[in-house]
Amino acid sequence: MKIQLLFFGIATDLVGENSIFYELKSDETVLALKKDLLKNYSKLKNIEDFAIAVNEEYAVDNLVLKENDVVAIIPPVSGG
Amino acid sequence: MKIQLLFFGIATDLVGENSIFYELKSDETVLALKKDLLKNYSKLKNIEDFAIAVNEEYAVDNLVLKENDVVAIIPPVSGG
Amino acid sequence: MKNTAVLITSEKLMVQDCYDFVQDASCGGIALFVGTVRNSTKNKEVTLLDFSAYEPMALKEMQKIADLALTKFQIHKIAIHHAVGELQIGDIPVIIAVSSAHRKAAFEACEFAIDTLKETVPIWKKEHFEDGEVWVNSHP
Amino acid sequence: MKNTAVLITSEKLMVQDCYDFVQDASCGGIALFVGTVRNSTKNKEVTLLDFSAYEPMALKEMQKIADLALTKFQIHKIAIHHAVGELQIGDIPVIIAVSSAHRKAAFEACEFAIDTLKETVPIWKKEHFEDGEVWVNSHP
Repeated sequence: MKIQLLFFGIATDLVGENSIFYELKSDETVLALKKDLLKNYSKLKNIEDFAIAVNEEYAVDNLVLKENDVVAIIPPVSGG
Repeated sequence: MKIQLLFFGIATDLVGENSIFYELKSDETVLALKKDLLKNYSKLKNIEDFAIAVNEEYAVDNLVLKENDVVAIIPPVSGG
Repeated sequence: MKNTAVLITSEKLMVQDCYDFVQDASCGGIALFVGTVRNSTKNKEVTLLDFSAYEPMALKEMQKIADLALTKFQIHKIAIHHAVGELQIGDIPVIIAVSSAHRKAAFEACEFAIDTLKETVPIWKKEHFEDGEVWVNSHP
Repeated sequence: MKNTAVLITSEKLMVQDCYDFVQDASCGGIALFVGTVRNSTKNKEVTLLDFSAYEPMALKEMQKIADLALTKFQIHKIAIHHAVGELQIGDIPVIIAVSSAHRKAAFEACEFAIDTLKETVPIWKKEHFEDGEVWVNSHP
């Protein structure tokens, strides 16, 4: 299935993309996606840590992703 | 000896004065003055409580007053 | 350079004036408290407030608060402005502004300053109602 | 009547706008926090900051903070404004304003809001120095 990946902050710089479509097995969890991303974009290991948002909400590791989900890579925030 | 008395807030209304000169025995303390004032201006009993400032500083009860001291009657403050 | 500004005035208080005084390139944040005249007290409608001060002593006490805040907290600058005279609903009797490198100290100093001002600074307010007036805090 | 105002903008933030939104005749006080861009971080001179946001999600998270503050504290209104884009030293990345009948709640809600914003709202700043740039908080 296809999802959309959004990169922000340092993740944009490391991956070199703002937004890409990404092919994923059905019923993958957020945790599985994280591991997958760290394999495919090994530079993401340079970030202290990152969270995942699905459709504009923070997602827990065991959330199951669906076709067309908009998944954002959220490096440590530093607003304010 | 002579001191100057200043009245503020509700004390002005109760005593009907802003400022008066007041005759006092030498070596009177702030506490003695307070008792004296409550006798001479019995309406001051209508105030919750009042503090005394001598020469623009809060004074403790056992401070001894001096000729020409400027003594202020400070009802409970309510600024802010 | 002076790190404190205390003022008692019968002019309108301006948040921007306090902000401009404390703002500094070394600071990451500014905490402000702005007092505003409420339209009611103890469920009674207030029409206006009249503030009076023992001005020279009030300025000294405000200066003590500012100096103590600088000593107690890691702050850069503090401004304490208080209005006197007649204030309408929504008008500003008091503004406190504090700048610091890190925000926690600014919040603490700002709250300390307003709490202490309300306890020690010789300023009094008379609340006016449709049917009379009362000196706040003065009656048992 | 809406009791919350959240905004992300590339325009200059105005303290007066936040003040005007929260000010109300029923309120005795307004607590504000104004973030300002510092000229140094870890003893290194900062030349400018560049803020970027995941805007739709950031607005949702800011709205959650505002709604939660209204639930947790006895406050009347809250405004949370955040700037994006390039900011110079002294510019304002964030303003939080809270009004309430009694000041304690306004202080608590204001501090809660800025603390939470810094933890949850997807906004990032890149610090620019003479000799390079760094994404704040991102590196181990």
